[in-house]
Amino acid sequence: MTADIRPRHAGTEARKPLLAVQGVTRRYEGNRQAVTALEDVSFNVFEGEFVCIVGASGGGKSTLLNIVAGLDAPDAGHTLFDGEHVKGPGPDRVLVFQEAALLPWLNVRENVEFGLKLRHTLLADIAAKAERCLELVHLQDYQKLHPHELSGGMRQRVQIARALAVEPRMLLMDEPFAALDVQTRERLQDELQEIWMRTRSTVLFVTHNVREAAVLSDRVIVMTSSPGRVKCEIPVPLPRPRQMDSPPVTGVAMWIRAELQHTGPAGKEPAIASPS
Amino acid sequence: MTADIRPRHAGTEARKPLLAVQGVTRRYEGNRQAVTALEDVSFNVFEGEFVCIVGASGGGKSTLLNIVAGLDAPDAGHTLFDGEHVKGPGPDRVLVFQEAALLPWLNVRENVEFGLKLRHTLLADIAAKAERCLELVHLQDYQKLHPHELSGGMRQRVQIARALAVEPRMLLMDEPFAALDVQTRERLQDELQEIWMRTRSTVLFVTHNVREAAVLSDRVIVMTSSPGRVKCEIPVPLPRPRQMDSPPVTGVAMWIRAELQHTGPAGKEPAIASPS
Amino acid sequence: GGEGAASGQAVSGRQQAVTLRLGYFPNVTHAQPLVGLEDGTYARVLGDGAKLETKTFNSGPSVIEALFAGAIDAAYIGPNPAITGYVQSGGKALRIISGAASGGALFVVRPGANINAPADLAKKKVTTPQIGNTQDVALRAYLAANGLKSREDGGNVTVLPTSNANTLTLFQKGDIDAAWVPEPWGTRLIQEAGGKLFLDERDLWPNGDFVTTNLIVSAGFLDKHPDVVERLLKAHIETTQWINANPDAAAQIASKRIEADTGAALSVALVTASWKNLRMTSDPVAPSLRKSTDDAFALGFLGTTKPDLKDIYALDLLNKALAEKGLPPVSR
Amino acid sequence: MLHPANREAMTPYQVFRRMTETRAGQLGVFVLFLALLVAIWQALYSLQVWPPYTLPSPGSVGETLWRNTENGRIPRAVGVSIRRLAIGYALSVGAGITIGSFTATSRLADSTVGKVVLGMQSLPSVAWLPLAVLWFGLNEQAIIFVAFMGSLFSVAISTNSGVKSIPPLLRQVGLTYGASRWQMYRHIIVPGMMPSLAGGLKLGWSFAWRSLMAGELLFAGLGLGQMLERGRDLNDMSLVIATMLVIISVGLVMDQLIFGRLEHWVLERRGLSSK
Amino acid sequence: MLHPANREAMTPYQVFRRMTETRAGQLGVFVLFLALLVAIWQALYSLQVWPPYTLPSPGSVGETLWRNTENGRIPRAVGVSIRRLAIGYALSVGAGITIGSFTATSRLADSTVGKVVLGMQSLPSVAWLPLAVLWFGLNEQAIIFVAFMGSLFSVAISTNSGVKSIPPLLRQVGLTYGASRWQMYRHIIVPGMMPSLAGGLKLGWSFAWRSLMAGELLFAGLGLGQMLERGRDLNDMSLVIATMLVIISVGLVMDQLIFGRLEHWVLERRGLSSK
Ligand SMILES: Nc1ncnc2c1ncn2[C@@H]1O[C@H](COP(=O)(O)OP(=O)(O)OP(=O)(O)O)[C@@H](O)[C@H]1O
Ligand SMILES: Nc1ncnc2c1ncn2[C@@H]1O[C@H](COP(=O)(O)OP(=O)(O)OP(=O)(O)O)[C@@H](O)[C@H]1O
Ligand SMILES: [Mg+2]
Ligand SMILES: [Mg+2]
Repeated sequence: MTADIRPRHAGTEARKPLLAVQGVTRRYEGNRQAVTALEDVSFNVFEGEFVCIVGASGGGKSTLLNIVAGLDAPDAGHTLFDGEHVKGPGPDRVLVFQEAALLPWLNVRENVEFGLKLRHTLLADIAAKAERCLELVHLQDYQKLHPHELSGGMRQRVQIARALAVEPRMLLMDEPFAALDVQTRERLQDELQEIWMRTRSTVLFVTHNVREAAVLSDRVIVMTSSPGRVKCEIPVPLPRPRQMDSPPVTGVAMWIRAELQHTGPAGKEPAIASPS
Repeated sequence: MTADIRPRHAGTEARKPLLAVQGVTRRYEGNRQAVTALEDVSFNVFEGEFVCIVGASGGGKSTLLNIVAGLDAPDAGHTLFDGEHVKGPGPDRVLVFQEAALLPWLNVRENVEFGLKLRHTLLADIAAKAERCLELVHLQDYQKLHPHELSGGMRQRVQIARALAVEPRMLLMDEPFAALDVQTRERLQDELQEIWMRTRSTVLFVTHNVREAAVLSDRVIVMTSSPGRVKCEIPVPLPRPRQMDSPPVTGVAMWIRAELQHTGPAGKEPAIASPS
Repeated sequence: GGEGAASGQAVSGRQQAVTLRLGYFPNVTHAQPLVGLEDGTYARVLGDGAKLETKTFNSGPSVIEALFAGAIDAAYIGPNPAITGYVQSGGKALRIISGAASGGALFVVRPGANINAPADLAKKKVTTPQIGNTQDVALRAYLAANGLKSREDGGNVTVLPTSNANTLTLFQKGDIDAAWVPEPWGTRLIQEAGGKLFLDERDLWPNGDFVTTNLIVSAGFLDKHPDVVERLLKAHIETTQWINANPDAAAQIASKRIEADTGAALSVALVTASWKNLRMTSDPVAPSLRKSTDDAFALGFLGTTKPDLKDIYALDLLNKALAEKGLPPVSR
Repeated sequence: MLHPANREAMTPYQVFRRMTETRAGQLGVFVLFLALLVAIWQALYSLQVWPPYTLPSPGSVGETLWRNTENGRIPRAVGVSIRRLAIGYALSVGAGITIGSFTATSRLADSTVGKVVLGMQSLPSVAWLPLAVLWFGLNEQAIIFVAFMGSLFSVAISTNSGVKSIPPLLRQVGLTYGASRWQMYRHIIVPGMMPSLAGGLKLGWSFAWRSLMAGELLFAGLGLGQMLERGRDLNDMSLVIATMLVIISVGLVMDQLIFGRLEHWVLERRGLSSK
Repeated sequence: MLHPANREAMTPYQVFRRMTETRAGQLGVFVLFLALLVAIWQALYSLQVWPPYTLPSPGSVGETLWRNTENGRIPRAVGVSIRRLAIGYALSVGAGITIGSFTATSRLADSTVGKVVLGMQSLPSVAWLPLAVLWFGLNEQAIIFVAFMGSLFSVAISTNSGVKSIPPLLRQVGLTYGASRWQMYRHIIVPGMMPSLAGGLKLGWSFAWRSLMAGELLFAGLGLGQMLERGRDLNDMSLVIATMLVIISVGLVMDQLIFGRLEHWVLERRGLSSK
């Protein structure tokens, strides 16, 4: 990977955003209990940007990604993708689910090829791409196993490979690396950045790891919970590649962490203050 | 929480271990592909100890916990719990699964009460304990929701509350905090330590977070993968409570991380060396 | 059959072959088709101008169903389904063109039930094959004539319409006291379950004659192909005569045919014994059909308006064929 | 429900689709659909595609329905049949669930009793008639026995496959909390197999119902099966079709009142869409 | 399989349990179980619990079986019935899956066609006989039609509930990769409903089989249904029981050859235990 110090997003304000989330509200009216998952959430993501979302558990992050993916619809507000109203899912936006959403009747390789097949990719291309993505996530030796025979982390890696294989215009990733060990995680972070820079795709990435957010993103959106709202946006204009333990990254991570304090619902602060 | 500087585990070598894993090997003979998940794994865990297991994804950690829990049987070797052969699951060892293993037909509260009910706890006690554990994981406002209405992190928190509620002799936890945001995670780490010290229970804890391992454990077992073996054990004789960012903890974390390097299968090193 | 007999009918070459689809039961009351089909009389007499196809059934109503649906053209059938078929189609669907058998219904009692006179039937359990069928109507009429009534009419005789097969089991078990059944069941109740003959239904009718089996044909087929129907009747008459002349040989053939049709044999002895209570005849015994219809209507089995059987018989062709053989005509 | 203003711009298809969003609307659409079916029937009748004695007119069937309802025959037959069904089916559900969960959890039971159950399931109901007569004689029990045998094995089989399709993870939850064999049944197996069992119970019900129709041929003892047979015996197609309509309606009502709700309830609390 | 040394220490129960660990052992246990059943039967016969004309001896049933097999009647009947079944059932599976997935994915279809399907499912097979004769005449098609109608609705219903029990997450995977409506069917709905459909197909098969037995009463045209009816008509309990045994065996063989495998295959690749 070569150093990339181009001011990629200079003048983003003037450009039209690729994704515009505008006043999105989502309430779940359960039989037993109503929950407001998102309330009046607005933000933009520009073409080629890498945006991270951080926030407390239950804060509506997954709901937000579902709405952007077109799998769920907001109760108020709307999302524009490339200037058009999002009315349903489309092949230009692919979601990596928080749960390892593999198709249980397909083996590892077939799961990775799934997206490519739906797009009527040429057979030879499918094989080559699947092969490459399996290698990326180090699963080339487990191609024939079925999902139930995989470890938790392996499942998540298959899902990541499946999404990377189709090289969508926008990649929506919901805590994709949460189940991975440090080494695998860091390797995949690097690979993701490399792919992102090469294909110029746009990424919206949910994570609980503030350092991961600092290393990967151009911008971090911090959300509060109950109801989920945008608390603030933190720009991360650091040159790439970034080092996990470098002082600027550590600094940004500490900033994100500070913003995250007190994002939970009122009156539910931990009994024991966490020492950070 | 008060400082605890008792030498809790002085002379552990002489004592009889609560859990003795001896030469455990586990092979999966799939129709398509055979996988050696564990090979000749041996270690001891003493009464009242907090032991962490770290290792690469797919390294057999979940398999190991399953075997200790009695849900799976080794192909060779055996496990002794309190001096007796483990032949099946028992109420003295409770497993927190890596996936959020909630019973979909029960709501949050009923899921938390599940273990207590099976133990014929008095009704009043069930209510009180469930209440307390729900508060611990900050879900007291979501008692009536069903699992499918929860976010990923909330599901995991329900599972943790369910396990804590029964106060088992040994708690087996498989990446319990992976889906949680920093704040919740740290709070639960503190709570877990507090409970552990109060109830004198024994904990075997799988994590990918080296800092978490350093902060929580008396001893860290580092595993290699393909096949899974014990690489080394790192003692963590630091006084408690420990601070996440204190130099000793950071030092231990760096040590664990260093041991973790090159634990993956040979020939599968990342193309891009991770910068840490 | 007349194996060597020459074909009596010349068939014109230009005429297209008509298919006659004939239905019957593989059962002792359908003696003519069993024997005549097996020994080839029907095929021979019908000649080249008409192709014969046969279908076997287990119950009268399904024969009528098939006739209504146009799946068969002619059939041997008991009187009651013939009546309901005629009535339900408003007189349009079918005609009775001949009789085939008379008699063959027995009232059998269980010895342990101590039934020696009609009055002993009080508080007893009696079965009939089917609600509203010939035997059911006959039993109820018989009870009425002897001052008894069935339970549903406020009397003290339990009448249980149930299938003949069940009747035999129940008789053996001693769960029922008497049964009014057609052949071969009457004989079987006597032979296999130790039943005692209480009444042969023939004793209730003038000359001991009441119709058991008719030959019917669909009205449309009769209109279009009277010639084929005429030849069918000739085959029928010829076979009837032969059976009456050679009962033992006929029983052998019938038993063989039943086995071929159903895959299970009815013993020759049973066929012979059953036929002792039957008479094979072309006479449809029209008065017995009318009386039976009236009884059924009185018992409420035939709807709310009195059925009109005016056109149910078409016996001209039969009488013509009988005349050709030098036999006396039958009346309607 | 619908704004008149919107209506104008919608195609009839869209109007109907919209209607199905509410319960009342669904009923409305269904009634319209039935009206359509009756209209087709009337057309077939008027065109004399089949002779009237094989396809009676809707009017004459309606008349038969009405007459037999008024004189109490249909209500009585329905009452008698449902009573028999309720008893036979309840027994078969109890016994079937017991057998099914037993065979699903013991390999020995599965390769002995389980195999016999599989074979028995293919026996038609009429095969039970001789046994019913033999064991019970001609009475209610005999008929109920036929309905019972008709659905017993199907309930057992669906229970068996319901138990087998419980995700192993859920069993493991029970095990790790130290559930006894009985507690596993009570707290994991039974609730865990519900979604799959709900469908099985529905099919089991129709096995029971159809077997009952066969069982009611044992002897003329009221009931819908007997009424159907009576129609066939008298070749009275109006009565046959009227009885069929009654049977279908009973089926639908049962489904709406019991099985539809059961299924909806099970699916809903699991977050499985019922759309 | 078993070490003789181990055997001594084991109770018979344990021996049998052990045996069920292999396919061959399962068969062995099953055969032993059947032998046990026959022994009980013989004992009942010898003790004269029921008179011999209602419960014939195993020997006489065996003799009937053997005689009818030797003279080719049973093989012919089985051949004829299975041929009819295969056609009728194949058609009903095709049509049923189409109707079922259609009603499961369109709310409009569900509240019209779906409701009618639910009602029709409760019609006994005999109700289809008049229609079969009317539409097809007295021939193979008519019988096949009865078998077809007997299982059509049950297949449609299990398909419907199979589709509805697909976890929403799996649908979402298809959607996010931009699957078209057809691709959703092909790649998500059909494979996703397999575990639940496997059970449904099995029950659908027994509906078809039982309806066939009823359909074969249309006219005496060979087949097992006719053979059973004949045995009843002749009160030949040996023939009745022999035919029942043949029907059960056909059911078992079908299950082992087709449905058992299907189910095992589906469950196994999903990691659902079949124990
Ligand atoms: N299907 C549903 N029905 C009802 N409520 C729901 C549903 N899905 C989510 N919710 C509620 O919406 C809120 C937000 O959930 P969401 O999954 O978006 O959170 P999240 O930010 O992704 O949390 P996590 O970090 O734990 O994954 C939660 O309170 C949850 O209870
Ligand atoms: N049921 C199974 N059938 C076949 N192989 C299995 C099965 N379960 C696990 N394995 C294999 O065993 C190995 C270890 O799996 P395990 O789940 O124990 O790993 P892990 O250390 O928990 O990984 P992770 O950190 O990703 O959760 C993997 O290679 C996996 O493919
Ligand atoms: Mg989430
Ligand atoms: Mg794991």
